[in-house]
Amino acid sequence: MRKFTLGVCMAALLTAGAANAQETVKMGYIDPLSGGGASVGEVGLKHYQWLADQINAQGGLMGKKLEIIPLDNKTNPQEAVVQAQKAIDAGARYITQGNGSSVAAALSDFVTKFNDRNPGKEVLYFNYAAVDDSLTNEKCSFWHFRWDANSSIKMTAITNYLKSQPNVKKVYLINQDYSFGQGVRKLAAEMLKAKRPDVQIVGDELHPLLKITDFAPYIAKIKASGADTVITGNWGQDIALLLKAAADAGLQANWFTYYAGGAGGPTAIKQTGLQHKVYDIVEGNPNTAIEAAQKQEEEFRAKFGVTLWYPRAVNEMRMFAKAVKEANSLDPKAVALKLEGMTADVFDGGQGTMRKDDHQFFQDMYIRSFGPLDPGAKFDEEKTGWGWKQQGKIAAADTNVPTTCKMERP
Amino acid sequence: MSAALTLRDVRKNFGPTAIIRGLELEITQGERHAIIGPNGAGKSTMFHLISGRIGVTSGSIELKGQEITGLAPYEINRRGLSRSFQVTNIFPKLSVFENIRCGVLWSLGYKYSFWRFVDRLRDANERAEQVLDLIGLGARRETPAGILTYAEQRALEIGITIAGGADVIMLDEPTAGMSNTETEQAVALIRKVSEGRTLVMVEHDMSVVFGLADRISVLVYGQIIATGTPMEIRANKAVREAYLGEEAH
Amino acid sequence: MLQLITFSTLNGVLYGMLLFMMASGLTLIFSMMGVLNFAHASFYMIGAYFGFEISRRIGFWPGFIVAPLLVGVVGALIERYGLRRVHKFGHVAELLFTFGLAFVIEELVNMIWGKLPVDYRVPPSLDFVAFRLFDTTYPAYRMFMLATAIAMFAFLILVLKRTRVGLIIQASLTHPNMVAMLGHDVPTVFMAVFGVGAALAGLAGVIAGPALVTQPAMAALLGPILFVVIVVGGLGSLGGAFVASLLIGLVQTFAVAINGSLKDVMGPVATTIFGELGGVTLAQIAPLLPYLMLVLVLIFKPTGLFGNRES
Amino acid sequence: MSETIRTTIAFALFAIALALAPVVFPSGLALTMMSLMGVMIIFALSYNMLLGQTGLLSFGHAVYYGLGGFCAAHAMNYVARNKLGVPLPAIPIVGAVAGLFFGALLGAVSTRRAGTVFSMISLGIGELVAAFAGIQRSFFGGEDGIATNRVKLAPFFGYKFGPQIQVYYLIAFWCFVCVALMYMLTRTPFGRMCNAVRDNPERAEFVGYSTQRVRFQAFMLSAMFAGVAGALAAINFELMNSQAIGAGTSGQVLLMTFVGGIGHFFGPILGAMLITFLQISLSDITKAWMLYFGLLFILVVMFAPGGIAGFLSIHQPLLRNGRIFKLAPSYLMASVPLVALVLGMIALIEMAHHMLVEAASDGAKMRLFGLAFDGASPLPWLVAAALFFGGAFGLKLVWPRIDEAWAVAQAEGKKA
Repeated sequence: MRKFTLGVCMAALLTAGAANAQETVKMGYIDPLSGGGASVGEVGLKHYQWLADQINAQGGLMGKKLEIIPLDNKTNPQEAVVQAQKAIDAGARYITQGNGSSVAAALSDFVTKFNDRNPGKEVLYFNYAAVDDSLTNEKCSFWHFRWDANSSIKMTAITNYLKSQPNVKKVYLINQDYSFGQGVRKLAAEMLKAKRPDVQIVGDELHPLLKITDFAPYIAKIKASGADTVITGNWGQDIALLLKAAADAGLQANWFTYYAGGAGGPTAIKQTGLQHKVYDIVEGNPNTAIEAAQKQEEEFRAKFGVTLWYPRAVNEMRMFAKAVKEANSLDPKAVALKLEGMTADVFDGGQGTMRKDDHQFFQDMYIRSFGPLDPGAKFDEEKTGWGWKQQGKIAAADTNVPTTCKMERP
Repeated sequence: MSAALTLRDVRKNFGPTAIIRGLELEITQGERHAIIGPNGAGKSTMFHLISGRIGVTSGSIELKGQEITGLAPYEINRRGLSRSFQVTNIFPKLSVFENIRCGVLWSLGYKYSFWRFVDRLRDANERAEQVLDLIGLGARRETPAGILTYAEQRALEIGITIAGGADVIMLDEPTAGMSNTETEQAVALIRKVSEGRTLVMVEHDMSVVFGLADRISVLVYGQIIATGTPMEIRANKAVREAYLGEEAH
Repeated sequence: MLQLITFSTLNGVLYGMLLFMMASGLTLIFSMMGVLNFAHASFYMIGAYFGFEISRRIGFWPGFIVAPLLVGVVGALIERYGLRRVHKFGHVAELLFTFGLAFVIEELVNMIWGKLPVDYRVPPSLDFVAFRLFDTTYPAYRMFMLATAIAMFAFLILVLKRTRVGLIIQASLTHPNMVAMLGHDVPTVFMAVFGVGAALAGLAGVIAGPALVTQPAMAALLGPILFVVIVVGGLGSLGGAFVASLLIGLVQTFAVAINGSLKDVMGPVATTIFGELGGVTLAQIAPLLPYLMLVLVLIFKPTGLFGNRES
Repeated sequence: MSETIRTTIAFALFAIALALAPVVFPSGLALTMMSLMGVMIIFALSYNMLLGQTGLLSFGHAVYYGLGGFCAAHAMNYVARNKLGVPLPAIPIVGAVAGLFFGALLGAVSTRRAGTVFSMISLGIGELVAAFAGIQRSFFGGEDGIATNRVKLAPFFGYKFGPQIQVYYLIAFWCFVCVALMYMLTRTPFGRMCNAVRDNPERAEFVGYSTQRVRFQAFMLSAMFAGVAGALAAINFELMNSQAIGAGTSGQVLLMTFVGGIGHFFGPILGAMLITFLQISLSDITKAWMLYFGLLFILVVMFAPGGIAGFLSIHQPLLRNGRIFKLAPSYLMASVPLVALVLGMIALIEMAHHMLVEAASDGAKMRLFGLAFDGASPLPWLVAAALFFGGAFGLKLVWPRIDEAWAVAQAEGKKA
């Protein structure tokens, strides 16, 4: 209940008007902290609080302490807008969010309009996990920066990897029926056709989002199609239930996923016993990361009992601190101008660049598979005894997807 | 004199059971007509059939020469027939005055109107006030109907029934469950409100029936076995055997 | 094709029987008490979690017996100390009580067991392949679920047709005011009915938990479908609930198996007439079909397929 | 006549309150919150036209709110794109028309019956429309929804409605208009017949009214006002997405209306304000806020089925003849165990939540009411449990006194 006092402050705020004295740099963390999405949102929050502590231990931002304000958006875009307003009222000029592309689109739109209408009070939005392509294409905004690889980049990486896998012959696509899932499906079909014209797409399924309790009928269909590989963008319960039904029916296929590593995913895979059959595409792998990253991973796990899921959050905060330093200012506009085109060291090793055209971050990507830990590998997941094993690395340069972004710069 | 209500070979079956078995009845305009008969004879069912609460199996019903068979209750009501219920049937959360006014609104042509204030409808309010006086509930004007005494609720029931100015009034056991004094008051009320209208009533209390009715019909086992003036009915042998004989003991 | 039909039928019947295990309790509670119990699926969820807790401590089989009983006790307590108090305020208040209850139960489950799925496993004794058709396997555990559901159904039929209690229940299904007239201790009967209904849902949860994932959203996913089942089948009709359960189970499963869309049937004209709807496959809209059935059935036959009362 | 005057005064006070609220609460958050309250007041009152006035329990009222909002968002985009001279304050009319249209369309099938059948059809239609919203992407915009920009419309007397304060006054204006209209509706022949149909549909048929027609008309008008609320939401957020149309929003409006009190016209207004306030601020204070929501709902159903308005209205006659102070000693006496009970309950929930959810990563140390302690030690648990059970027991002891005080006060009130 440390936040009880915050609540009281907020009640006072209602009458007192906007806070003026800014002793700390405030960043609003607007993600689900209640309901089904909270399991992810809570872990994200730990990342940011931990990263803020690190920055503060090194002297803060221009001598001021960085403070994370947790705000619960209840996975609802309209609610997220209210929470953003709350963050701004509390004096935050930076907000960060990741879960849900619809929320991200709403926040990006809100921030853009807000800055337009309140010159001199601009707010900057850092996106660490919403991957919908449109955010850095037709809906791009100068005030939005994304550190997670967008959907096209991830699919480029997956299909590049599949180029080197000749035993993949028949591919089945199953995705959630909403904009992200449809995007994944379209990208997979296009890219496979371009890179592996010999591969046959034997099924292309869209199922309702988070509404299916029994995937057995879908698995029956996949089996009937004779697929050897399944590509899916499913997340949350939709990936866990899908894999479980697959194991029940004895489906022997390789799974290329975006989010099998998400909360509960590893537990589900372990339960199904699918050894090194489930792959995911990420920006870092603890078992093969550089030593500095492994050390941080150990520290994080010891402290919070969870995996450091978001290496990209580390990249985000490091680059934020760097931009403040280079701009020698805490003004969001100045920081944004420094972030554009910035190249920086990446948590897992190597370097990455924030592309100026669309504010999309590019770095090396990794294909991993999940199974019993190799000797010498340190990190398992969700206490299953199984861990991720690197299967391929796709260089940043090879994922350089084009953008249609026409950015309006202030 | 022309007929207010005409029933021709009206039948009603519930599943395989015939409850009403070929009713033939003509009620003259302006008369007070009582329906009597033993329990289970089908008196209430007959009321439900006439008022449209349930549909007939076969036969026809005419109201003032117009066919009303198969019409919905509200359509029959609009053609000038209004009824009360054996089990008190009022609007419990509305005040006594509102109850009466609900009975008045349609007949004055206000229909489903949502562009004028009900409190400003002078004619409706005056009519409601008159009915309120008539049934003697003026002092309970603002009381929610649900907390009235039983006798008051019965009076209100009659008030709602006559409020719309229908010229055929059907009362289903208006004095059931009342004490002697209450019954006397109720009879006076019924006499007052039925002035100039056709009254059809089901009643068990023979003193009420013979005191009020111009004519009486006897319904036994789904059929009318006799119709006539109180004198004729008293004298009717079949009636005495089938019905009154039992009552007389 | 044959294997698709076989497995779809099996899965559909299984899903339908699971639905029936819950719907039977729900329709009993509704018919006798007039309560549309929004928290019914929550008892299913509690059943799964109780089963999980017991199975990881003692084993699956003790959980299989004990967990439904515990859920029944929880249900009876809720009736005794919550619902009964609300009874005098009318049916809307009762319904809203269960509405709030569903909310609270979900939050408590969230708090106690966390938001992530728990590791509720199929018992080793049932963890094998029941049979194989072509190259698709069917797990034994699913056969066990089916057997349990059928046994439950047979048991219900026996109780209803052969015992005095069953006769009273049957009478009250069609004539809700009858029970009171029979001179039985109505509040106790209500408590028992609610408890038994909850226990049935709990049993469904215990056996469904390991096969489907045990997680806090499992109640919310199934809740509305249960209403569809009892309303489509006809309020107060156990036979109707049975038919509707199977119907919805099969429709949902087969809709998934069929890839057709209006466009496939009518050609490109479909998209000109129906817009985006024309290109949507049946599989995509499978979970909607129950609601479509609900609305259509109620419009054309407000008493449901086999019912004879509207409320 | 006195009632007319009293009503006029009440509405004048309401108008003044709406006008002065931003002066008292000037912060950006307060403005956002009050704007949302205005929207929700209209929405909840429109819902009560069904539940409280006509006795129809709907599980799909958000459909009309959402559709009104989507139509308004599209209208704003259309007006802005084609540079039509329509100013922003006229947009809610689009919502009203959309609400009315869909209310007529879907109401025609759903109001043929009352009771359970109506409720279930509304549930089914709600689910269908929500799912349809996911399929018909060109209109509903998929998950992202339809974004719009209110500043791009023609200025209204120089106002462009960029700043929240201007939007607040726009919403306040419409809120006042809609509340007044809905109040007036209850005073018409139609409004009375709604009550009659709610109380006794059979009797209503026998005084000449088609209950189906009354329900249908009530449904359409209710959907129209819900459409206005949706349009105002679209203006306020500049975004409409499919969550606004779903079961969650339908449940929320039911919660607001019921907690406020369905038996009184002003009940839903109180409910909308309270629930909106809690929704926005409770999540900052406690992570278990959803649990508190559910408990609040259950407690209201169990102990105050008339809602806040029902509770307040017990005191109305006493307030009028100045006898309310007679209750003060009993209330004072009851407040001690009540406070203990509430504090104990909060402490138990918060400690349980901390130990179950957060202790694994943050440790057992926690703070509550400004006190720091170790959640794993038994002492705080004993204190909390003592507060809770002591409070419950104490309340049970003093309850007869309150009942008595109420009875006495009310009896005296009647005599006066």
